Amino acid sequence: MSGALVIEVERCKGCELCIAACPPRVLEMSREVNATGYRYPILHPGCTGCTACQLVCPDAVFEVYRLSSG
Amino acid sequence: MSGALVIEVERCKGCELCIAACPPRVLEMSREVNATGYRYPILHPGCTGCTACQLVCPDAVFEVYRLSSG
Amino acid sequence: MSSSAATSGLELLEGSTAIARAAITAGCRFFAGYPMSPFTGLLESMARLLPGSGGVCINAQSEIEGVNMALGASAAGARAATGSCGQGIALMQEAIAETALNETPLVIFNMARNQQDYFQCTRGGGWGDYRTLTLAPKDIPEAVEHTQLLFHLADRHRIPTILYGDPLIAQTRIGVRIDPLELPPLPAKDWALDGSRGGTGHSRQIWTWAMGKATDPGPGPDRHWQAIAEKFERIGAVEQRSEGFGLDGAETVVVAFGSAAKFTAHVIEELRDAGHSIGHFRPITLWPFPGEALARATEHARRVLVFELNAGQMLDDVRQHAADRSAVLPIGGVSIHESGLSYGPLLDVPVIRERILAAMRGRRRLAARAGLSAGSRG
Amino acid sequence: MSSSAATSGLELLEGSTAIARAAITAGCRFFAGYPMSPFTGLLESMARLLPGSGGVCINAQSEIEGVNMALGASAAGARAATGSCGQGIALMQEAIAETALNETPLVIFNMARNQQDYFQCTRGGGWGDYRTLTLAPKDIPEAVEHTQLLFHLADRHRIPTILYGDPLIAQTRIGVRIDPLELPPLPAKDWALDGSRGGTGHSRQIWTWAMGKATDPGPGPDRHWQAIAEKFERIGAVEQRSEGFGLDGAETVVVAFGSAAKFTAHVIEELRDAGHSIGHFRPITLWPFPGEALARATEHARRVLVFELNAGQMLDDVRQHAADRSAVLPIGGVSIHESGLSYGPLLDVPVIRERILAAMRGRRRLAARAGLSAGSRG
Amino acid sequence: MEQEVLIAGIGGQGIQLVGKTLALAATLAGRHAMLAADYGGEMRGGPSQATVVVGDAPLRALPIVPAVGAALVMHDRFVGAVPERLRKGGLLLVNSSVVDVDAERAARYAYFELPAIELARELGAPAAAGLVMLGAFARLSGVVELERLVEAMRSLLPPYREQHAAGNATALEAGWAAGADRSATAAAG
Amino acid sequence: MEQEVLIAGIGGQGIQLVGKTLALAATLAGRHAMLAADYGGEMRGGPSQATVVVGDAPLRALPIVPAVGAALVMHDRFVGAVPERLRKGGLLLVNSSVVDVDAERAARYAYFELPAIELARELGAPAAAGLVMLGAFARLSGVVELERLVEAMRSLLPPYREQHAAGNATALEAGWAAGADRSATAAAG
Amino acid sequence: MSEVIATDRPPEGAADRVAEFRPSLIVGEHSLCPGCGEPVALRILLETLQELGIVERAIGVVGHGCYGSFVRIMDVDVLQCLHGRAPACATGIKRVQPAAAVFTLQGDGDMVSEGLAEVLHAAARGENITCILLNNGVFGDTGGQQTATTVLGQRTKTSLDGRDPVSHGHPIRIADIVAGIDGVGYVARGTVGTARGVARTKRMVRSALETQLAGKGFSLVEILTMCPTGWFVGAPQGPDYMEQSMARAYAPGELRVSLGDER
Amino acid sequence: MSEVIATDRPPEGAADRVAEFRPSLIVGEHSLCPGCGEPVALRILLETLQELGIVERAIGVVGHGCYGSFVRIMDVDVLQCLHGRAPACATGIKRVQPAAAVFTLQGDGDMVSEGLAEVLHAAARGENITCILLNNGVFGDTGGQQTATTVLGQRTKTSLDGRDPVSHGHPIRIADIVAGIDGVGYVARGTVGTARGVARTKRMVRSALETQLAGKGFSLVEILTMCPTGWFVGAPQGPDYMEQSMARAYAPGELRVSLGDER
Ligand SMILES: Cc1ncc(C[n+]2csc(CCOP(=O)(O)OP(=O)(O)O)c2C)c(N)n1
Ligand SMILES: Cc1ncc(C[n+]2csc(CCOP(=O)(O)OP(=O)(O)O)c2C)c(N)n1
Ligand code: SF4
Ligand code: SF4
Ligand code: SF4
Ligand code: SF4
Ligand code: SF4
Ligand code: SF4
Ligand SMILES: [Mg+2]
Ligand SMILES: [Mg+2]
Repeated sequence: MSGALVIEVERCKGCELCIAACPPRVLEMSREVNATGYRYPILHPGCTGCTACQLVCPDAVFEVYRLSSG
Repeated sequence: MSGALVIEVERCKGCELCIAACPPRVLEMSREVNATGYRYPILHPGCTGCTACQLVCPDAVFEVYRLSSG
Repeated sequence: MSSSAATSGLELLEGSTAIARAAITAGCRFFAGYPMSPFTGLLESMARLLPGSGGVCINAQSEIEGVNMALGASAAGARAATGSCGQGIALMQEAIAETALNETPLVIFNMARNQQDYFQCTRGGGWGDYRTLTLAPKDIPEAVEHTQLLFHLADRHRIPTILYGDPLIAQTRIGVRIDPLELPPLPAKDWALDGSRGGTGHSRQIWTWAMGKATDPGPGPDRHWQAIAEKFERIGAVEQRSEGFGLDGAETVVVAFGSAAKFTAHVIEELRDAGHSIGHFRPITLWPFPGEALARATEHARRVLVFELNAGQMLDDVRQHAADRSAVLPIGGVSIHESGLSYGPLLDVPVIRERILAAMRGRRRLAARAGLSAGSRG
Repeated sequence: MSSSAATSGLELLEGSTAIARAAITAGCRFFAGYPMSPFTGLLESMARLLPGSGGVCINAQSEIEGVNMALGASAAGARAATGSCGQGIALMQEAIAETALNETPLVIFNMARNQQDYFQCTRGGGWGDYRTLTLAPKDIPEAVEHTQLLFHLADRHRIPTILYGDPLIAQTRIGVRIDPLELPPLPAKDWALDGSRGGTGHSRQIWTWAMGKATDPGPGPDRHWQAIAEKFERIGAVEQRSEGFGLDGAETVVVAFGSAAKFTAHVIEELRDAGHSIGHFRPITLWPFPGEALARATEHARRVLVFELNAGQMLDDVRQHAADRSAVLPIGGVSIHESGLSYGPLLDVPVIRERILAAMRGRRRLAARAGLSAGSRG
Repeated sequence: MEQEVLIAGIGGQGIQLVGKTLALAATLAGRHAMLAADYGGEMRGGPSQATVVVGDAPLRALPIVPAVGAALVMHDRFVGAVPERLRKGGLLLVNSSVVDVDAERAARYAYFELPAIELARELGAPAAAGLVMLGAFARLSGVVELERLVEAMRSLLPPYREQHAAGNATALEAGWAAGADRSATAAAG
Repeated sequence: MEQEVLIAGIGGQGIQLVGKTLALAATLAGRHAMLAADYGGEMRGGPSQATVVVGDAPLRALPIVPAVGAALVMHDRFVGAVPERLRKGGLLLVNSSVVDVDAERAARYAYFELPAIELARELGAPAAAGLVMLGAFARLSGVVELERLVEAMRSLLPPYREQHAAGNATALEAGWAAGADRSATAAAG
Repeated sequence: MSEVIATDRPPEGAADRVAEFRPSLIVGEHSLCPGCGEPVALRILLETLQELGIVERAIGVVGHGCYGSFVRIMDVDVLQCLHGRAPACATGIKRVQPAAAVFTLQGDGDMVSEGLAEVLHAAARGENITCILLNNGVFGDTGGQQTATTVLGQRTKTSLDGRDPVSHGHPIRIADIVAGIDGVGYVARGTVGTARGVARTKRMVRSALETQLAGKGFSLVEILTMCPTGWFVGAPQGPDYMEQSMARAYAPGELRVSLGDER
Repeated sequence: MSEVIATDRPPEGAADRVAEFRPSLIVGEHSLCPGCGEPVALRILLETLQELGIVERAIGVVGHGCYGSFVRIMDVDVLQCLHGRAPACATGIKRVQPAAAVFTLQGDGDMVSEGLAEVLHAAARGENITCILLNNGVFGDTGGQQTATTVLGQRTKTSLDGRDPVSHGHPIRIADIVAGIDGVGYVARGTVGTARGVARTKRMVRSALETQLAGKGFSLVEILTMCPTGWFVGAPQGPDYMEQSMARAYAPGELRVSLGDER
C-alpha cells in the first residue's frame, strides 16, 4: 500500500515522536526551523499510509492519505 | 479446671453478650435490675474460669479466677 | 390526618423535616450530604422524602464529595443543595467559593451548632472575592419560607446561598404548614450543561476563569472576577432584609439574629411593657448585612447592644453600620452546651434581661468583656 | 561564594527559598505541603533544604493531608508548618480552626496569587471563635523576618499564624541576608505529646473540646472556648503591628498592605515631594488589625483611601477603625493577570497615582465603584 | 393562653414518645404545638426530658422553655429539675410507683399522683406507664381529647410494633379515666 | 543609583539564565540585585523576559519594574514591549542576528548592536548567544566585572551540564571584548 | 441449674486471677450503648500496649465516632484529631518522634468514608504507624446512617429499604485494598463478637504493633464491632447479626504479614 | 533516502483520507509542551465520542493539570471543576441527567493524589460515569513534583534524588485498586507512547464509554502519557523513558471487563 501525507509544519513542536513511530522510517527531521523555531518532519519515499505518525503526534500535524492505486 | 468470678453488677448494661459466650452456659440474666435499670448476669455452678465472659463483656463487669485445686 | 388538623393545615414536623419538605416544594431535586449533628436530621429527611418526589438524595462519603456532587447537579440544571455544620462547612469552603466564581447556583444548609459561624457564613474561607447570601431564620416557620427563598435567590443571581440554622430550628418539632411561597418566575437555565450544543462551536462551559472556548472566547479571569464583584455589590444593595420593633426614637437598640433574636425580642417586649425606651433590630440577611436599615434604626440610640452567642462576629458589621460606632456594645458571648452540640446557659431570658439592664445602667466594661475585638476604639 | 558577597552577606535567593531558609533558621523541623503556584517554590525549597537540617519535608498528597500532618508534628512538639494558596488554604480551614481551638501552634504560608484572600486570612472559614494572626510582608527581606516571628508567635500563644505572601514575594529573586531574629526565650512545650506520661493518670491530651481525662478533667467546651476567645482578645490587643509615614496632620491617608503597600508608598513619596498633604499607613498584622494606630493616623484626615487588590475586604477593618468612617474610600479593585496566577494591570505606579489624585480631586463616585460593599453608608 | 408541660424521667421510660404523642395529638386537634429539642441522649439510665407547649394561636413560647405550667414526673432520679421550672401553683403529676414527693413540696403545686407502673402492669402493658400518665394528664389539664391521643399514638407506632397499639390505647384510656376522678389522683398534699 | 535592565526574547533563547547570571554576578560582587518574577511560561516560541535591577544600597525598585534604563533584545518578535519600558536615552543593545531596529527608533536610545548568534556560532557555542550579549552589556554599562559573570555562570550550571562551562565563558569573554569597543557595537543610528 | 454462686467478692481459697475487669490504662467508665463492640476493642488495644511495654512511648490519634469519647478514659497520650484525618496526624507525629509507638483509632465512617484518602496515602507511604479500624458498618455516633462499609441490604437511616447497590453503591473492603498496596507491613481483620474472635483479634493488634516497632511499614487491623443501636437490633442479637451480615462481606483473617511468622 | 516528497497539500490522484489532523471537536490549538502525551489522549477521547454518536449528550468534567487548558479547545459541554473532585461533580451531573454520557478528564495528581477518595467512592457507588486518567507520574502543571503515582527512583522536584520508598513511599496502582472494587464495570490501562498503544487505548476508551451507555457501572481508563518536561528528559526520549519506568510499574491491559467481549 502506498500513502501520502499533508504535514502542517507550522504546528509542529519538534518532539520527534513521529520519527520513531514510522515503521518504514521514512520521516526525518528538517534542518530548517518553522516560525516558532522548531524543526519538523519531512517525508521521504516509502510511506505506507499506516497513520502511525498521525496517531502519535501530539500536535495534529499530519493528515494521511492512502493512494487508491497502491 | 474450675473457676470463680467477681461480677460488678452495677456496671452491667444488660447486653447479654456474656450469656451466649459462656461455653458451659453457666451464666444467666438476673430477674432483678441494678440501679440504672439493667438486668445482669448471675453465675451457676460449673464455671471453668475460661475468661470468655470477660473477653466479650463491653462493660468490664467480670474478674475471673482459676481455683488452684481445680 | 384528622379533619381538624386538615383544617388548620398544621403538621407536627421536626424542623429538619419541615425544611426538607420546603426544599422539595421549592423544586430541589438533588441533595447530597454527610451526617453531622444537628444537620443529620435534614439529610435523613431528604433521604426519606426526595426519592418519592422524583429527586435523588445521596449520603455522600464526605462533605467535600457532597458539595461537589451538588455543584455538578446544579451545573446540569437541577435545583441542588447540600449542608452540614461547622467543621463540615469548613471543608466545603473551596467549593462554595467555586460556585460563586463559576456562577453555579447552590443552596447550603448550615444547620449550625450555635452562632459561632457568623464569619464562616458571611466572609467565608474560600478564595477570591465572593459572598454567600445568608438567611438566618428565627424559627421553623420562617426557615420554611427562607428555604424556598434561598433556592429562588440562588437561581436568580447564580450564587451560593446559605440557610444559617441551629439546633433549635433543626430539632424542635412544631405544628407547621408548608405553604409554597409565591415568587416571580425566573428565566430558563440556558447556561446549564446538557451536552446538546456539543460540536456546534458553542458548546457550554462552566469555568471559574471564564476563558471560554477558542471558538467562543470568554472574558477571562480579570474581567470575569470584576464582573462577579460587581454582581455581588448589586446583590448587596438589593437583597438586604431585616425587621425590628420599638425602634422609633429608642434610646437602646438591641441587635440579634437567628434563634437568639427570638429570645432578645421576648425580653425587649417585656422591657418595653415596663416602660423602657428600647427597640429590637434583627438582621434577616446576614450577608448582605442590612446596614442601611440599621443605620436608620440607630440614629437616635444612645447605645446599640449586640447579643450574639459568639465572641463578637456580627459586631464587625454592626460597628460598620450603626449610626454611631462608639455606641456599640457586645453583650453576648461564647456559650456552649456541655454536649458540645448546642447553646449553653447564656441563651436564657433572665440572663439576657440582666445583661441588657446592666448595659443600660452603663456597666459598659463588664458587658464589653464578652467581645473579641481587635483593639477597637468603638 | 566570592569574598565580596561574603562581606556583604547577601545571597541571591528566590523569595520562596529565602523564606524556607528563614523557617529553618527559626527551627522549623517539619513541613508538609502540596504544590500550587505560587506556593510551589516554597515546598520545593523545603524539600531541598529541610532533610539536610535534621528535618522532614513531605510532599503530601493533598492540602488536607499536609495541614493535618503538620498539626500532628506540632502536637508532638516540633516547630511545624504547611502552606498553599487560595483554594488550597480553603481546604485547610477546618484544620486551621482546629489548631486554634486545640491550641496547637502552626505556621501557614499562604503564598497567595493576589490580595483576594484577606477575609480568608483574617476571618477564616473554619468554625468557632478563632482568629489567625496574619503578617503581610511588603517584600522578601521583611518576609524573612516575619517568617521567624510567626514561628515564635505561634509557639508563644499556641495559635495558628499565617504569612500572607504573594507571587512578587515568592518568585522574585533578590540579594538578601538570612539573619536570625533575636526573640525572647519561650517556655518548654510541656503540653506536647511524647507518650511519657502514659499510665500515670496524667497522660497528655490535645482536644478541641478540652474534656480532659477521667482522672484529670479538663474545662470542657464551654469554659475552654470562652478561654480561647479571651486569649484571642488579649492577642488582639498586644500584637498589632503597623507602620506609616507622612501621617502627621495629613489630609489624605492611603492604607495598603503587603506588596501593594510598596507601590502605594512609592507613589505617596512622589506626591509628598510634589507638595501634597498625604500620608501612608500600612497594617503589618492583618489580624490583629492595627485599629488603634489607624485611628490615630486618620484623626485629621479628610479622606482615607484604601488600596487593595480585591473588591474591598480590608475595607471592613478600615471602616471599623478609621477616625471617621464616612471618610473611607476604596480605590483598589480586582485585578488579575491573564495567567490567573498573579496581579493584573492595577498594580502599577501610574494607575495608583491617578486613582489617588482622582480621589483627592473629590471624584468619589468613580473610585468607590471598585468596592464590594453591603449598602454601607460609610 | 399557652399550656406548657415538662415530662421528665430516665432513658428507657419512653419520655420522648410521650412528648411526641401529646404534641401530635394537639396538632391533630388543630391546635398549635411544639416539642422542644432535647440534647441529652436517650440512653437507658440517663436523664430524659421533653417539653411540650400547646396553644390556639401561633405559639409565642421560646424553643427552650424555661418555665412550665405543668409537669409530669416519671422517675425520682430526675425530679430535681422540676421545682426549678414548674411555676408555683402549676399542675404536678407524679408517677407514685417510683416518685416520692414530700408534702411540703407538693403543697406548692396542684399536686396529683398516680401509681402508673402498677396500673400499666395490671393492664398487661408494663411498658406503657408513660401513656397512663399522659392519659391522666390530658384529662386533668384538658389539653387534648382522648381520641386524639389514641390517634396520635397509633400513627407514631412503626409498622413492626403495631401489636402494641391495643395495649397502648388501653393505657391511655386507663389514665384518662383516672384523671377524671381528680380526687383519685389528688394526694393528701 | 539603581540600574535596571530588561532582557527580552523568546523561550529557548535562555533569557531567564541570562537574567539569573547577571543578578548573581552582581550579588557576588557585593552589590544588591533583584531579578523580577516572570509569569509567562518559558515555552519555546513564547515570549520570555527578565528584568534585573542592580544597586549599591538596599534596592528601592518595585518588584514589577515599569521603566528600565537599559534593554537587551534577543529576538525581534518581542521587541515591541521595549519602547514602552525603556527610558529615552537608555542603553539599547540588540541581537542584530535576528533583530532589525529602524534608525529613527534607534536614535532615541544609546543604541548598540551585536550579531550575537553569528559570534556565538563562530565560538562553537551556538546556544550561548545570550551570554555573548550579556558580556557586551556588562562592559558597556559597567554594571559588573567579567570575572563575576563567569563565576555566576559556573555556579548556575547544573552538574550534568558542566561541559558547557568553557564554551559559556568564551561567549561571555567575547561579548565583553566586543563591548569594550563601543564603536564596534554602536550602529550608524 | 438453679444454685447461684456468690460473685460479689474474690474466691476465698487459693486462686489465680486470670482476667481483670479491665487494664489499668482505662481510667473511667465509658458511656457507650449496651452491647457495643467498641469498648472491647479498646480494651485489647490497651492491654497490648501494656504487654508490649510501650505505654510510655505510645501516642494515640483518635477520630470522630462513638469511640471518640474514649479519649477521656484512656491513660495514654492522645491527640483527638479531625474526622478522617488520623493517619495524616499520626504521620506528622511519627516523623518527628520516630521512637514513639503511634496508633490511630478510627471508625468505618472516619476511616473509610471521610478519611479514605488519608489512610490509603499513609499506607502507600509505608508510614510506620498502626491504624485500628472499628468497623460497624454505620455512622454510630450520628445515629446510624450508611457508611462506605455498610453491607448490601442493610437498613440505615439513609438507606431505609436496605442498601441497594444501584442507588447506594457497594461496600468498600478497605483491608483488602490496603493489603494490596506496596509499603504495607501488616493487615488483618478480626471481630469481637465471640470470645475466640476477641482473643484472635488481640493477637492481630499485637502483630500490627510489632510490625511498627520493627519498622516494617504501615499496619492496619480492621475490627468488626457490634453496633446494635445503629443496626436497630437488640444488644443480645449483635454478634449473630454481625456474623450473618458483616462477617460474610468481610472475611476475618490475616491479609498481609511481613514479620517472620511467630504464630 | 534523500528524495523529499511534497507534503504541503493533499495528493493529486485518487486517494482516501485515512487520518485527519484532528477531530472537528478540537476547535483550537493547545499550548502543551513538545512531546506531551496528553493531547494524544484528548484526541482519541473526542474521536470516540464522535464515533459513538454521543457528542450531543456528552458532558465532560475536567480537573486541574496541564490538560485543564483543553477546556478551551474541546467542543463539548464541560464543567471545569475543582482539583480532584471530578468524579463527585460527574456523579451529580449523571444523577440528574441519566441519559448523558458523562466523563472526567483527570491527571494522576488530580485523581490519585488530591482526589483519591472521590474516585474510589464513585467507583464503589458503581456510578455510571467514565473516568479518564492521564497518568504521567508527576504534577506536570506545577513543574514536576512527586505525585502518588511517581515510580520508585524517579527524580522530581520534591524527590530530588529519586523517589525513595522510605521517605517518599510507594506508588499507588489506581487501576488495580479500582478493578477490585464492587460496582465497577470496566477498567483498563493503556499508553500513548507508540502508535499501537494509541490505537489500543482508543479501543479501551470506547469500551469504557460503552460500559457506561449500557449502564454497567463505573469505568476507568488509565492512560500513561509522556511528560518530558516533568521528567526532565528530551521530548524524543519520552516514549522510551515511559516504557522503562512507568509502563513497568503499571502494566497496560484490560483489568476488568463486564460487557460481552465484542473485541
Ligand atoms: C468533618 C466532620 N463531618 C462529620 C462529623 C460528624 N461525625 C461525628 S462522629 C461521625 C460518625 C463516625 O462514624 P464512625 O467513624 O463509623 O464511628 P462510630 O460512631 O460508628 O463508632 C460523624 C459523621 C464530624 N465530626 N466532622
Ligand atoms: C486544591 C488545589 N491544589 C493544588 C492546585 C494546583 N495544581 C494545579 S494543576 C496541579 C497538578 C496536577 O497534576 P496532574 O493532575 O497530574 O496533571 P498534569 O499537570 O500532570 O497533567 C496542581 C497541584 C489546585 N489547582 N488546586
Ligand atoms: S503514514 Fe505510516 S508510513 Fe507514512 S509517514 Fe506516517 S508513519 Fe510513516
Ligand atoms: S510528532 Fe508531531 S509535533 Fe512531534 S515532531 Fe512529529 S510532527 Fe512535529
Ligand atoms: S469464665 Fe468461662 S465458664 Fe466461667 S462464667 Fe465466664 S465464660 Fe462461663
Ligand atoms: S456482657 Fe457485660 S454488660 Fe453485657 S450483660 Fe454480660 S456482664 Fe452485663
Ligand atoms: S451507637 Fe453503636 S457504636 Fe455507638 S455506642 Fe451505640 S452501639 Fe456503640
Ligand atoms: S508539563 Fe508535562 S504534562 Fe504538562 S504540558 Fe508539559 S509535558 Fe505535558
Ligand atoms: Mg461506624
Ligand atoms: Mg500528572
